[in-house]
Amino acid sequence: MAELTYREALNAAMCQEMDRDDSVFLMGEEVAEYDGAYKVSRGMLERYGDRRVVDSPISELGFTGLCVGAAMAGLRPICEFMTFNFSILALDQVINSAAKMLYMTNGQVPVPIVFRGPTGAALQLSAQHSQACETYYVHSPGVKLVTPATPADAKGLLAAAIRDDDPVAVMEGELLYNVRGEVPDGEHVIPLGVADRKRAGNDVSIVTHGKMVHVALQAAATLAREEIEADVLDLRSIRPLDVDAILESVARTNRVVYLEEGWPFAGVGAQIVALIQDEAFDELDAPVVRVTQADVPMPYAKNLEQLAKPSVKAVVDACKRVLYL
Amino acid sequence: MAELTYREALNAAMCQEMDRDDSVFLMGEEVAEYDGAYKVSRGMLERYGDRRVVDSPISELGFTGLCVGAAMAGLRPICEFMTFNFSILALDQVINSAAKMLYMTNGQVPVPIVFRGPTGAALQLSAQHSQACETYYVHSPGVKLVTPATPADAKGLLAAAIRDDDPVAVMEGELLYNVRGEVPDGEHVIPLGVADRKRAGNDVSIVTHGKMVHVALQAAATLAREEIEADVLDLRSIRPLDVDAILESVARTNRVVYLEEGWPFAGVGAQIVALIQDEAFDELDAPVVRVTQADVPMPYAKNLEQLAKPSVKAVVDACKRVLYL
Amino acid sequence: MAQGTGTATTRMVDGFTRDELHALLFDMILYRRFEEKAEEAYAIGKIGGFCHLHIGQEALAAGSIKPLREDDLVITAYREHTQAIAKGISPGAVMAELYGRADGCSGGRGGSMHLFDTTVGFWGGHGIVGGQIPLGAGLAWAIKYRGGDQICVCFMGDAAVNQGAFLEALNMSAIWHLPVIYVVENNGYGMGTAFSRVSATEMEARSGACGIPAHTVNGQDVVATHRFFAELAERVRAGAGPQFVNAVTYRFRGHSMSDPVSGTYRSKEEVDSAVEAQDPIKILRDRLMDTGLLTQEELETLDAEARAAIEGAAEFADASPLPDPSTLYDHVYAEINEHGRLFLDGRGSQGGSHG
Amino acid sequence: MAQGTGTATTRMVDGFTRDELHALLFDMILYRRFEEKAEEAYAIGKIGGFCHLHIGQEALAAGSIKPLREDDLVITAYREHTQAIAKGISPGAVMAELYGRADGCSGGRGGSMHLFDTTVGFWGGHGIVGGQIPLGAGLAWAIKYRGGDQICVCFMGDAAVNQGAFLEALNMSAIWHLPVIYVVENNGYGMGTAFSRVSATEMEARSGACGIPAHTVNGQDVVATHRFFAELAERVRAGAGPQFVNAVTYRFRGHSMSDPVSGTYRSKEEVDSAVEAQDPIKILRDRLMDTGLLTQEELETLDAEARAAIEGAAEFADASPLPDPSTLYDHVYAEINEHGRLFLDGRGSQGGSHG
Ligand SMILES: Cc1ncc(C[n+]2csc(CCOP(=O)(O)OP(=O)(O)O)c2C)c(N)n1
Ligand SMILES: Cc1ncc(C[n+]2csc(CCOP(=O)(O)OP(=O)(O)O)c2C)c(N)n1
Ligand SMILES: [Mg+2]
Ligand SMILES: [Mg+2]
Repeated sequence: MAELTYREALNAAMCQEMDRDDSVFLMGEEVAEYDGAYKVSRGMLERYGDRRVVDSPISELGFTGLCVGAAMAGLRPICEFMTFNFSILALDQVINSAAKMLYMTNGQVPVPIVFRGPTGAALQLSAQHSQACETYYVHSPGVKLVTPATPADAKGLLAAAIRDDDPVAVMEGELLYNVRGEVPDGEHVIPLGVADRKRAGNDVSIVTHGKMVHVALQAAATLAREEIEADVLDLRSIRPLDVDAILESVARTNRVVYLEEGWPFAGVGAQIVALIQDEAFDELDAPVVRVTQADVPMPYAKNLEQLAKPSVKAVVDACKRVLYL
Repeated sequence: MAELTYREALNAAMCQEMDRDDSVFLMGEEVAEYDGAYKVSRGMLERYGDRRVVDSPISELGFTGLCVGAAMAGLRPICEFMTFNFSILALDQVINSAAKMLYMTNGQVPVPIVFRGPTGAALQLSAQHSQACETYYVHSPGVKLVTPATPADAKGLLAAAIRDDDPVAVMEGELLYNVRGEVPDGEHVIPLGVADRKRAGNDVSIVTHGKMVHVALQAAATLAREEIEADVLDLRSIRPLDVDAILESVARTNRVVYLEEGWPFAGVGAQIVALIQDEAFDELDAPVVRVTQADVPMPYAKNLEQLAKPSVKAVVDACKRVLYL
Repeated sequence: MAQGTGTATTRMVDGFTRDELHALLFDMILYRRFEEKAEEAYAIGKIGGFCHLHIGQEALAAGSIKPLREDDLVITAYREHTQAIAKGISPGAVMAELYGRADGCSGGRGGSMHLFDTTVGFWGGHGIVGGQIPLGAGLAWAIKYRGGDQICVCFMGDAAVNQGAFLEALNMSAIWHLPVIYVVENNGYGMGTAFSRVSATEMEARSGACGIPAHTVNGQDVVATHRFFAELAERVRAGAGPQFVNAVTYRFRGHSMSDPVSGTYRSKEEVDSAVEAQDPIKILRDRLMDTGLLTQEELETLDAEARAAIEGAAEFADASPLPDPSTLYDHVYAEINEHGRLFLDGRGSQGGSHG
Repeated sequence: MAQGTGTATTRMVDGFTRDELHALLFDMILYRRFEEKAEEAYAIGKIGGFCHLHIGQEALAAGSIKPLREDDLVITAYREHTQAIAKGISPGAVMAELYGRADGCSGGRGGSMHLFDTTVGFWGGHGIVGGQIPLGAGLAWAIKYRGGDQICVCFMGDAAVNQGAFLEALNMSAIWHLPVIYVVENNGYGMGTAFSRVSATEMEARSGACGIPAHTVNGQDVVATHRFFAELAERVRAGAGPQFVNAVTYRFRGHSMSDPVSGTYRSKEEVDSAVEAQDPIKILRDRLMDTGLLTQEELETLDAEARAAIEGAAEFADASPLPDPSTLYDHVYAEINEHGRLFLDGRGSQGGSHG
């Protein structure tokens, strides 16, 4: 075990996979000469050369389609979006090419591609740069989605995503890149579809994903001071979805809060709520409550931005609400 | 009242609004010389000339952005997508420009634009041409969405959408264009945000939208033969959402099926379920069950396509499931 | 290939032998008969959905694809039946796909717009106008990445050059010097819209912004087209970098089955005169007959063979079963996931199920 | 405007009077002082998020925007502080926006990348590279639709020309002959990527595919730039149709506040020599001093005035309150809806609430 930043862990995962498989390459804006807009690919150009670490023009639709085409031909591209905000320009190639290709071709053409980069808000980046993009990737069958919250998960899930034969979106967080944590040395791969209980408790379940895991843990710590023990379940993988882990937690606590940084309308949380009420209807002692970004475009002003983001307090309040406290 | 097709009703709404307001114009692929790919704009070029009825190149991102820009400047464009499938190419302009503009400008720049065209599957058009796009439009605040199911609603909702000062997506159905129905003569405008009970019943609520209204009505007819009376609530407007109407129906029947033609994961239905379980938790005698497209890209083969689409039988079965029959 | 005619026994036209010319004529007739059969099958409901015929444009399928190697890659849009056959998919597998049958080249899942057989280098069949252009760049990228000597030919319609994907893909192809030929099948119309109404320049000017050489070829002359592509393919194979070909052609039928042949956007006269003067099959036939390289009898034999092959294809399609309903969830995902649920529809395959 | 110098009292440079030249110099100094102040305020946390400075490129803001009419429209990307000021937004309202305050020109909601004041014809401030290009075409469309005689000037960075939106918008502008000038602020780099590394051709070649005339202007020479745009604006106003301007310039600072001025992608020598030889303020200052049109004392007065104005702007921003938290849900939607719920977050404004 070494202590790494989340950024270093992502870098380690890419290097781990590029070392073992020549068909893996990295393409995106600023990934090579500049070492990545957020320095995630630091040193990779030097290590792998410009055949495998490639600066693209600002042409999201084009380089995404190019990467999808390369994946169709059997390469394993890591397609970096400087942030997923910009990938909305590329969504046609994600949905209409990557997601549907295997099916349309009756299994002839797998698309082993990884889309990665930060999703969601950082600090005061305003409406066009602060959007959580999970829903756009998870709505269509054919794409998988993981959202690592810790350095160890970042390494293990990104490695698994690169090895997976399907398109996998790996959504990171700009505000996570500097987070430090223990990361297993050597080969580290976490299978997709396995949630992780980041904290154990039997009073209420906080189910969440991505950088909100940290907000959930803070809320749990606050609640613990009032002797409320929260189970914090980090889904890690949104599709495939670890339904068993969700149901297990619900069965123990009978009360659930879903926390996510994105918008509520048809968000990931809506899907999880629909699933829980369907499959654990009789286990629920209270409605599942969602804590999300305010249903507004992200404002720039610091005070408004803070109001718009899901807060520790909102999570604590939601937990109390489902506990009828 | 005259009997019109859904297609004619849309045409009537556009003409009604273009007659009263010179700032309304229609742009899209094939809308002018060709009278519309589905002949929705038949005769409009002749009637309004090529200043107001404009054939665009196949440049979805570009002409959508152009229409958004024109709307920023105060015009009221009707931006037709030949089908909403192709609008995925334009989503950046929908979400990052149209939806967020008013907010980013602190209310200075409204974007009174209408996006319209068919959504969802027709017959055997295969994966890339058979996608229900509601989720992509409704996830982000700043856009409104209506889904007329009948000719009368088509006229009234499209007219309201054109008059609305916000971006409104009007999602139609290729398989609806030939549907006939009574349409009020003269000025006809249906306010956004008002659901319509298309059939009354007290045993189970089938909540739905768009072309699935017709499937719901068929299911209700089938159920009626077994003396089960279904309430069929057509949301008509997905955002704004007529929450009162939903809750009223739930309070009467205590059992709900959500029917939609799109995919389940983070679909509109997921949102409605989350809302119902939150606001009518104690009214529910059974979990809300969703009936959706199979969670697969739409296959071409007739038999597979039929299997993939939500069927009358699936709705009937779902109703029985929530009735514990 | 050198131009010129040989002696009586080895008589050649523009460097092609009699057998080669007969083969090209046969190919085009085969494509024509295929499309006519598809038209017929559509009319009686055996084929559904959108169906875009290539009638009038057959010289391009033969002339641009036949010169390629089997391991070269072709990717295209949705008007691709004859291109698929030209690259080596059997007419039966194509017809079965149009019929939505299990033996179709895409297992009945893709239909007319999504024909695939990667074992013969045919990479679809794409329905989003312009969507295949970056994909084609990606296929070429993979060739170069692996140091292969194949090339990729990426077709598109004239209307596709107004999509942003065109600029983005061509620019990247140029900066990375990819082994790809972009071919515009310039039939003058995107659905009901004449190219000149929606494009600010001539087609030849379109690739210049990306520094890609433009070529124009008469797409109704299969001999000229074949010679041109044979030479260009070898140049690209040798490292010439991306190329752009404006292949001028004409569509004899409507855009799709629901579209009238002529009407609001082009006159009956225009179509009639093209059918009269621009039919690629007639052009080659007349030329061969005029130069004594084809007899009426030979022509009839070729046509009979083509008809028989297409009848066989239709029978094959008819005999093929519908896809097995139990396969509905197959091939959504390539990988089993034992841990989490991939399908969230509460029916069909659940939990660990997979494609 | 005619070139040449006049007599001692009416001395002109390239057709500009002494007062006009002083005004241009003042504008550029004002912009420079504004950006320096923003830099300072960012360092102490008064400004957050991304902040892209225009230092080095000021001649373009003055030279291309000052010749416009107030009712002409300007739309641009995210490096737009000085452009906003040039078009008529007060430095105070811009600074307050950067501070995220209620008196900012976008009410504190937009921040550095989203400055707006449509009353003076400034239409933002857009953060998606290339996103403003179709919007600019749309503004021009609206002018033409209404038969107005305004024009739209749409700025973009050099990297934006590789976005598909560029092709799509330029092509439409040409076919519909829109009154728009597209201006590339060609500072040679998109973030850390030199234009030549990601673009297959020179900038001048980019608009040709859409049949739009290309012009190149030295964007460090405010006099030349001003003269050029004054003339071009009138031509477009008179119906010349869309134009494309490659304005060559250089960015003296890093891409944004977190980016070093030089480093991996450009050398310190390159930057130093540009700052030395290409500073638009120095260029004009030296020229005026050399021709006797500016004294050291006058220069100091201009600078003092600019500094005072910017200090005033910063004070205004400092004094402005944060946006009222109760306005969080305002302006998401323009229209009240009495019937249905617009916000689905279970908090804040519910039901009939609106923006
Ligand atoms: C992105 C997108 N927009 C619109 C359509 C609908 N559409 C299908 S084909 C077509 C015309 C294309 O014309 P062209 O590229 O010239 O090819 P041709 O049909 O002439 O072979 C259109 C508009 C589509 N499939 N995809
Ligand atoms: C679609 C999109 N992709 C990427 C980014 C991130 N980004 C912001 S600015 C920039 C560089 C743009 O360079 P250029 O257009 O030359 O403008 P300059 O910064 O030099 O003024 C990039 C890559 C973005 N904002 N939008
Ligand atoms: Mg065409
Ligand atoms: Mg630049």
